[in-house]
Amino acid sequence: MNDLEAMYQELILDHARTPEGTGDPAAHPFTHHELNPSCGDEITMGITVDDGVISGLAWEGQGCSISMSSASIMSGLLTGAPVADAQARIDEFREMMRSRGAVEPSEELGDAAAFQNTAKYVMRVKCAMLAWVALEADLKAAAA
Amino acid sequence: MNDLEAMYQELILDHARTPEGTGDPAAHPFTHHELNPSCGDEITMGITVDDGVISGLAWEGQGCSISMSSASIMSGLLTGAPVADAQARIDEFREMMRSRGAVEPSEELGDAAAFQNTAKYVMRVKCAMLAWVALEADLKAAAA
Amino acid sequence: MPTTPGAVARADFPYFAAHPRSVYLDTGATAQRPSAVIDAEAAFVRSDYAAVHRGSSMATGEATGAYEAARERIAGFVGAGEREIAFSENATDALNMIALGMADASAGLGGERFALAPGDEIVVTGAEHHANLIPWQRLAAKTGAALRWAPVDERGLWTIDGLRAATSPRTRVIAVAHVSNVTGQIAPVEDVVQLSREVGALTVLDACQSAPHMPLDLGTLGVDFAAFSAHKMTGPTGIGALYGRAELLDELPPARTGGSMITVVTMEEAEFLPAPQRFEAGTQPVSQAVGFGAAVDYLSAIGMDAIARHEAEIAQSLLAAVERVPGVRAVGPQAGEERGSLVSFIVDGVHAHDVGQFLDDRGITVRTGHHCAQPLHRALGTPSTTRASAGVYSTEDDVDALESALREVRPFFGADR
Amino acid sequence: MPTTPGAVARADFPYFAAHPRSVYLDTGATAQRPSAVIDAEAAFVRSDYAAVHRGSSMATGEATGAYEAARERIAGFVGAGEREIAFSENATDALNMIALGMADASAGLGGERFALAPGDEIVVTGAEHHANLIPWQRLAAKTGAALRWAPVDERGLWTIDGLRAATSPRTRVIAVAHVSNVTGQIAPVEDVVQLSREVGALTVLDACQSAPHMPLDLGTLGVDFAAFSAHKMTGPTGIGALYGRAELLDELPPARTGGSMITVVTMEEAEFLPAPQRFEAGTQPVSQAVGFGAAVDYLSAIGMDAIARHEAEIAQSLLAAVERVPGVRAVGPQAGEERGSLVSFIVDGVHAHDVGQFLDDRGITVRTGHHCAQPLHRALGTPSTTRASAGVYSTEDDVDALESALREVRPFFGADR
Ligand SMILES: Cc1ncc(COP(=O)(O)O)c(C=O)c1O
Ligand SMILES: Cc1ncc(COP(=O)(O)O)c(C=O)c1O
Repeated sequence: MNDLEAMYQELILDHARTPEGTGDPAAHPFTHHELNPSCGDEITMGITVDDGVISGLAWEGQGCSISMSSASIMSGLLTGAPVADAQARIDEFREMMRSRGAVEPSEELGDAAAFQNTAKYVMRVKCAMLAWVALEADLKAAAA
Repeated sequence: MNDLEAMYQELILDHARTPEGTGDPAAHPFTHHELNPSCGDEITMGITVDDGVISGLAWEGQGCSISMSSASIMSGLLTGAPVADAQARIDEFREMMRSRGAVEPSEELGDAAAFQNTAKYVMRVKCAMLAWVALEADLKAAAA
Repeated sequence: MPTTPGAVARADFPYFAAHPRSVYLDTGATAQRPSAVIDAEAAFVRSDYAAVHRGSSMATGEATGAYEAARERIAGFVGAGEREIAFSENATDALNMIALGMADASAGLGGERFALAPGDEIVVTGAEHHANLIPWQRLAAKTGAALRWAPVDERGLWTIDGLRAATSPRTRVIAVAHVSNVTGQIAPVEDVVQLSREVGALTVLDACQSAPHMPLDLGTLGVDFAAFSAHKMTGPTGIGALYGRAELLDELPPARTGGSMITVVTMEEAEFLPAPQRFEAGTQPVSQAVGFGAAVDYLSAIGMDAIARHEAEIAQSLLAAVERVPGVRAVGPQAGEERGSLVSFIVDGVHAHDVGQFLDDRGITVRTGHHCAQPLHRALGTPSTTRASAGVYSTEDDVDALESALREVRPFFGADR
Repeated sequence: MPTTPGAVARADFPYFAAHPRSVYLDTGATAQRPSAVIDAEAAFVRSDYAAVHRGSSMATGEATGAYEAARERIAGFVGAGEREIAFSENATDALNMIALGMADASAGLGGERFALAPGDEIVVTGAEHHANLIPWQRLAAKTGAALRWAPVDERGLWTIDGLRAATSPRTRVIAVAHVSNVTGQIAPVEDVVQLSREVGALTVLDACQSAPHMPLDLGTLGVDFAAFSAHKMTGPTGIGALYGRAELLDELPPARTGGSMITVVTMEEAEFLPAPQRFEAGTQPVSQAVGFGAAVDYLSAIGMDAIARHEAEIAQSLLAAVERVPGVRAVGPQAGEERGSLVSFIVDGVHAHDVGQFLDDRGITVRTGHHCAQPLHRALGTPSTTRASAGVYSTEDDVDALESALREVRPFFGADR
């Protein structure tokens, strides 16, 4: 398996083709739109927070397989998660993505660990981060 | 005699120290102000033209020894000259100055031939040309 | 023996020595530089470098000579007088100089003939690069002028009729790209100039994608202003050129002010030199000009006619290759029609970013995204395309490599199922 | 062993290998470049060159990385955050970006906090370089603001009291050179910043003559904006830097618009990226950034403290040498007082151009003229001066050579009779 195949694992391509968590973000109280101006990828992430837990999440967006699969995998991982845990996962994911693949993901990252290989492609880090950055903005708004 | 001494011949330095033709340009009907913005040298050249002859000339200005001596030598050469001859001298002087010293001056240029050595110093060509350009502008105005 | 385009030229570029298997199809974004350019600049810096147009030393004289000689050759290369070429940071900067100069004129800061008023119109096309669009939007916003444009069809093409329909007697500027950096469409410049003259507008030509690839004679074309960038012409980054007809360039207010462009300065006000110096405020891109001069020498030695012929062939090959691949469709002119040396395409079911990544893995450098032309992509119905663009060093082997890699893309991403 | 300033550093510069006897005292105009800079740029161009911040290829990724790494090091060099440094064509361009951005703000194009209105005031000094004067004149003309200034005395010096007297509660900008390029006067930046804060004005620092010669910590100094040029810092031409405090830089309207600086563009309008990208329209000076980064690495390896100490000594030597020569008088601070690493002087009875020519013949490169500071020269009562300016490679031998040649000048021109 070369770098390219590692990046585009079947897991990632499957999520890109049939993403999870899509829906109407506007149905949730906190929504955030995030755009990657260099490629035009965009996402709108909506969440509901109840008792410190992300009780609902829906997103819509368009973009490359990395940004879409990342949104999908993140949805599965963090829907239902306590806010504090979600923030910790976002932090860990960011750290891994910025490490050019050097930082090993912990078990907590689940399938999102698959993006470790994407981290080697600096121009694609933003793609993988798109949904996570949008979620982080929602969490901030929810905490305010 | 090295290049520097050739450029700053005694003739040139003498003219720079005690220039000829200075006076009040405004006493003449045609005046032109010429400035070399890169060094601040400037000259105002006034002339009277009677019957196609430069019957009067006076200039004032400040600048380096090259620009001042050139104005002085030109005054001596062209005061009293027919307009057509003056223009021919200006053309010849310009050609010599642009030639980097390659074009030999004719006898007609008189003492102005001394600037042949200045032509080797591209940054000083504008200094030597200053008065001649001003006179040319006057001649143009007089012809109009 | 003079260099010929293609494989022979390729040997002149150290980039390909460092990456022998590289299939570089991104010249539309930026070109590689031949040794002649890199060495000319380095040699100048090593032994002849000094300030330009300042002071009187011999070193300054020599450096100024080198700088002005470069200007002269670049001017000759595009059919301009040397006083008609001002150096800029890049083509974007040159286009901004025009629009910002007109804004200054409109604010009463000189150059009255360039002043716009509410009700005046600026006309562009729907295919413009952002560099030939946003500066005009800003000019319109500052002056109250209106921005109009020729629409593009589903292949991204505009027509002279569409352009004409966008104009009126109030049109003051018509600004178009000579060659679109996305569709490769070649503008009918003569018709555009004629249209401008009919309505009394200025013609601004964005020559970024033509100057590197075809013989260009701006004087004969009769455009009023033009812009191009050295880095797309096998020259250095950090330098471009503004062309303006001499009488216009002397009157356009300089947006950028400072040293080396003035005659008399008091604490209250400043007077400016004529063109081109009035547009070159501050220390000039001196060694870049030397490199730029070497680049046009390099291209001229090969011959722009030969380069244009070569690249026209490559462009048709690229188009044919792309269209042979199932599920891939090109935008822009059809096969056999005139086009610039680039092809942009859409791969059904695969995002352009993923296409680019796959090709990159195969050693093929292309450009993906909106190519600084978002409105055009909106008209094409896709946020991004993949663009393969050729240069003097491109070969049919590059085209073949692209085609075979492209055939693998949809299967790899499962888009063919 | 690390390089030390002076003769050891001189060996790093190919220019001095090509001209072993050259006495280069024109670093204030532009510096020579060490091999480390020339080679870093050439190596990058030979094998790593690609478009930056565009597309997704590996090559683009690497080139973007090199470009951004350069920015980071340059930011660190001047005590700035990396988002606080935008690349420009030169310092002049950077100063214009500020003034033009404020003009755009005043025209209602965003960044309201930067909008000026009639009655507002902009304050400079009578010693400014044209680059830090004319852009403010133009801004005043566009907005109806008034330009005020601290006057200079017969040595060309201004005082903080004079600056204070020029300010009022309507002062919106105070723009001064950190080190005068003619007198060598060092501005009391802390006092200027305090004055700005008292009246609620922005402080703009022209750091062209300080950044290359002394440790600079813009963050600690507390200025709002600053500008400097690579080519005076042993880096390439064609690139400079705009510094702005992060929150200001994100809000200042970008005067130059085009590609690589936008988020969403429609035919009608455009939204811009945050700083620094918003100021870098079009293809960036990529290889120049790599060279600029190598230049600050070069200076840092020697150490700015060591460079400042060395150049302060050279400056005092230059001053003493010049003043020992009969009929020659220096402008600017007196002996023993703090000054930048340059000395400008007047030779009685000999025009500066002739002085420069004579020195040039002796292999000594100095700068003659008004040094882009006409108002200052008017105050000095002379249209031009001769300036000897030092750099990291300057030596006491250079000073000695200048002194002995200078002694010959008045006799040669007969000015001593
Ligand atoms: C004090 C000062 N400000 C501004 C400038 C302008 O710098 P540049 O010409 O690199 O834009 C210079 C140098 O010429 C300078 O010395
Ligand atoms: C058609 C067109 N116009 C303008 C530009 C801008 O050129 P630059 O980025 O060199 O300023 C480009 C290239 O990006 C282009 O292709």
